[in-house]
Amino acid sequence: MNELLLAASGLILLAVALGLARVLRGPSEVERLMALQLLGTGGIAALLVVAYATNVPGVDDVALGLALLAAFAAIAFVNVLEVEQGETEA
Amino acid sequence: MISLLDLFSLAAIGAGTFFFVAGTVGLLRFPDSLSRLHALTKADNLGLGLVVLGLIPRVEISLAALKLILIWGLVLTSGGSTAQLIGRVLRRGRK
Amino acid sequence: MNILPFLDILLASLIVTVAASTVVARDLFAAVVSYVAYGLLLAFVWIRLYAPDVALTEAAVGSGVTGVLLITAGKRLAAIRKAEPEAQPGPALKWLTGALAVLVACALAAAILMLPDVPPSLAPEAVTAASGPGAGLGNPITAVLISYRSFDTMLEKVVLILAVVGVWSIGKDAAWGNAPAPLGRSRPSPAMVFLAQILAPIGTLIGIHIFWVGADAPGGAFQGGALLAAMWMVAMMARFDEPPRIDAKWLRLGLVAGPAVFLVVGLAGISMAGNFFAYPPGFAKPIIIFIEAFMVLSIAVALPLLVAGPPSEGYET
Amino acid sequence: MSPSTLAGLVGATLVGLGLYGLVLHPHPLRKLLAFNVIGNGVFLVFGIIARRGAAAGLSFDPVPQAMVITGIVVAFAASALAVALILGLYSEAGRVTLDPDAWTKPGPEEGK
Amino acid sequence: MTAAIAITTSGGFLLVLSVLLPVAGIILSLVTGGRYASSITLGLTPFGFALACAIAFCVGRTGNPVTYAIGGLPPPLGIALRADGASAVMLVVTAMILSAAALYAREKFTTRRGGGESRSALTFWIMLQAIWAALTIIFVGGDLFNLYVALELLTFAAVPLVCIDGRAETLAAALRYLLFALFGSISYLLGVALFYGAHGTLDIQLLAHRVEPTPVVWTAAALMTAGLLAKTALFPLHLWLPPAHANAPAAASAVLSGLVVKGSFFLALRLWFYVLPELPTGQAVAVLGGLGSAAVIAGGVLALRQARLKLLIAYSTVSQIGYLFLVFPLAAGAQAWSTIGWSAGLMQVVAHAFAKAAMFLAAGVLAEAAGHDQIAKLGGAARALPLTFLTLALGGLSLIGLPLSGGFSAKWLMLQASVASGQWVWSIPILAGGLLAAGYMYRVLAPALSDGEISMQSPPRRCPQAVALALTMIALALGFAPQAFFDFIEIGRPLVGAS
Repeated sequence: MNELLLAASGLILLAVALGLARVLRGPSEVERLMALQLLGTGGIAALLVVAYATNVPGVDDVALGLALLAAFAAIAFVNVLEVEQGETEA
Repeated sequence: MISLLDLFSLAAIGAGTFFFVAGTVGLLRFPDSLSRLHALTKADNLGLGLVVLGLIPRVEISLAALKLILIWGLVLTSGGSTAQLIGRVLRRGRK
Repeated sequence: MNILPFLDILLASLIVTVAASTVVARDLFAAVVSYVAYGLLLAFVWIRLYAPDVALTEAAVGSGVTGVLLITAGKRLAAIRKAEPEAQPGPALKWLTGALAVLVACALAAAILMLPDVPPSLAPEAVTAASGPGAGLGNPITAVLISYRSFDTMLEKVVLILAVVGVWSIGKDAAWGNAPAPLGRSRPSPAMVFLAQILAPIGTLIGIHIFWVGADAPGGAFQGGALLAAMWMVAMMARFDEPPRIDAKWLRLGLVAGPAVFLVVGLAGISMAGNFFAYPPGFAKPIIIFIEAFMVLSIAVALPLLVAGPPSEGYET
Repeated sequence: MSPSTLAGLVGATLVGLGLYGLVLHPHPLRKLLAFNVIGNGVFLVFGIIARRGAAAGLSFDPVPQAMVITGIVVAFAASALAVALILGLYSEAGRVTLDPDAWTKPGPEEGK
Repeated sequence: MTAAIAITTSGGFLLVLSVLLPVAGIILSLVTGGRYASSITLGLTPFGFALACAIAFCVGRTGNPVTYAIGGLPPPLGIALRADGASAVMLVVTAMILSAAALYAREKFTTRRGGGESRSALTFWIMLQAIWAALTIIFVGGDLFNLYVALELLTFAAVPLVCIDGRAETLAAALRYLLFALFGSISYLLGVALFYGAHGTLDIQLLAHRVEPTPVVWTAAALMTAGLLAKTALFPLHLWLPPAHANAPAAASAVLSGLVVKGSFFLALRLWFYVLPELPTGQAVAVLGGLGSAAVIAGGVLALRQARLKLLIAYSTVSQIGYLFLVFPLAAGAQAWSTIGWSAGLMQVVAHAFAKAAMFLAAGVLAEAAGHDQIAKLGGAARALPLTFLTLALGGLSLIGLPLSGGFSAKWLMLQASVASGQWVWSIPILAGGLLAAGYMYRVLAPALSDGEISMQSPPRRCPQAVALALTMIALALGFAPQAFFDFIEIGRPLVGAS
């Protein structure tokens, strides 16, 4: 059972990490940030699965913090892009 | 010995994994930014949702289950909103 | 079959790949984004090292707030990089530096592999002392931070104050006293306002929760304070709130609250418990939580100010 | 290979990678990123030392972990100060080169 | 019980107070605003000086180090503070030079009556107190990680001082300084990690009992030393120093050049003479001595080529720092000559601190009065500013190592140690450095004493000149230091009298 969970977590991690190729390929900054967002979500999923498979205590709070920060980061990144757009409009 | 509940967990987590893989493939292979964004949001929301769903039977305390759902809720809300925001940026960038 | 080692190897190779792309990426912005991804993966590694407290700190401070800081700067600087061709180092220097880096990495790896087979550890002492009369905490890391190595922690708060004053000092004379430039655009989009409205209150609750459980479970003042800082930044990006004027009295008081309370309690220790920075037996836990509450405040104030930058000339409150 | 040894080797590799970037990159923000890569490598070394010190019912030695938490906050403060300096330099001079010759050469008072 | 070596001694609480005093000053200054920051700093300096003297008195009276276990929690779990003879001397020197810098800067970084808080004033006074706090911990800290935090504190205090005037050039200098310093701290921290991993403690005394000559310990020591060298600006890691020190305001330059670089050097001394004294360190100290010799020569040659007075003085710091590192081969081991080497090293630290601070303050007076510090355009300046040039000349006397100055004592003792230990080779850089110093001092003084006519933009102020002259007088007076002084700095040094 645990082995299967770990395998799933590894697969998720591998998948979202391959998505990071978009960070280097771009072409635009939006794409780079999308890959980062996918990593954030996938990371949380993989983390939860690993934690439950290996019984590390207190991981739910860590994942909660990560989810909050993923949202925070997403806002901040879009904000960075929007500020720039706003400036070019003006 | 694998119980029915375990089977449910595995199925849900497996499906979640599939969505993450699909999301990555979409992000890498789709031709334009908007369709990539589309693939990404689906993967985010469904993938994590299914994983959380699969884990809920495995926690003993209901508070932990609540936290899991809260995690999903947070990601869902932020994912949805940021997708809209990114979409806006993309559309404006195209003009 | 055991899958865990493969997972670890996967994680290790991912980290090294992402770090390498931070260092060698041609595009400045890509390098910055790689760095943030690197921080996220590191949080994962910390869980694998049975360090949830560190994972939370790394996620909040190392990846979250630092990520915002660097991405904002990277975005602003990416524009000029194209305008200004940089002198690239010659191949000889590259080879030499590469050789030096490999040498250092190998020496370090060898040293790590040669660490004693029976590792020394302060865990037994820490566990005994953490549950003892001096601290009475279930989380030994919090006990180390606020009790045994309280001196480090207090000084580190002073470092944060200095960093804030240092960042302010880079502004113009004429701008002194003003607020830093706003974090968001003048008319934030409805989606962002909506998200911030939901996120900020929930995040604040989670931050306080993580601080509160920190005495006995993973979490504590650093992590809780960093989450609160992130939420304040969210509110400022959605323009619910503006960066404060840097000469505001409440702001100054909030900044110094953590170290000031720490210092006063530390001094009081000599009359209450016979030693500077000692806590009277029996009251240690409430006193520690009291100090931590002010530290949360100081961290939550200091981190957003560090990201907001020096006071701005063009902006009047 | 035990997970902690693996993490230690990763830490060593990160230090090497960061050192390479810190010395070679002319752009200060890239230098700062490289410094942070080194920093995290060092924290990982603390991490494996903490993990190796598992004893007395704990899965880790709390002392090095507490040091990492202090270190992460200090590293952030350093990054913030560096970013403020880089952006200040950019707004003052319109460029961010660190080469001291670039600053002294065109100075009108210096040249005479 | 391991606690036996780190119990609190009488007078130990003074150590905590001497750290907390400037920390309280920082907090008060920030809360009350820049208008009061200068009064707070100037008001606290006498107390700080008194505390430093009291600590020195306690050390001297008992002949043993003063220690304090913070929170009553002894190492390895707790943190101990420990002041020995060398720390006490450094504390007193720090208090004196910081007081002088504060007096000097009182008029420059002031806030107009009724005016609001000003950027430069708040920054200067807070950072000055922060340097004081950081150096105090560095001199009395007994725990390697605590010392890391102190090193960071020092960096965060010193960097904003460099760019206080806000020109692009100074921002670039500050940024370079910051990056070098951060590299130094992280390298030091890596060494700390390895020490903990190998021996399970970071307390200097406990560690000294536990260290063995293993590859891990050598790697750790190498990493920490490399980091500290970058922070001390030892050749070839000196590139950041001249622009940073030459661009800061004069009072800040004096503190940076006189004291701040000594902080990281002091930690290098702690590492090699307090943590690792039992180990065979022959080759390592020879490498450090070699780098020091190269610094003496390279710094001196570069100083000869500078067009600006402050840059010349900054390069002279690079050269004089080189001398400090000769102490590693000359004071190693427990021979009779290593005591002479140790005395020489400490004397060089103290004498250079006073002389260099005085010279930077004097250069500041000159730059303010003349509006520039181009050496070629200083013709006749000595007649316009006699006190200032007297300060520069007497400071130079100590740098060159001419008799009856602190610098002479230091260099004479170094020569004695190199002869007594049979390490003749070190006497070459000692003598060559003196000649180079004579050369660059001549370059400054000769045009100033010539017949030219320099136009003064503003009349020189009296108080700053007097402060600078007083510092240089102390540097000279050190040449008369009695044997008791040299006995005092031996207090608490491991291996003393072991042979």
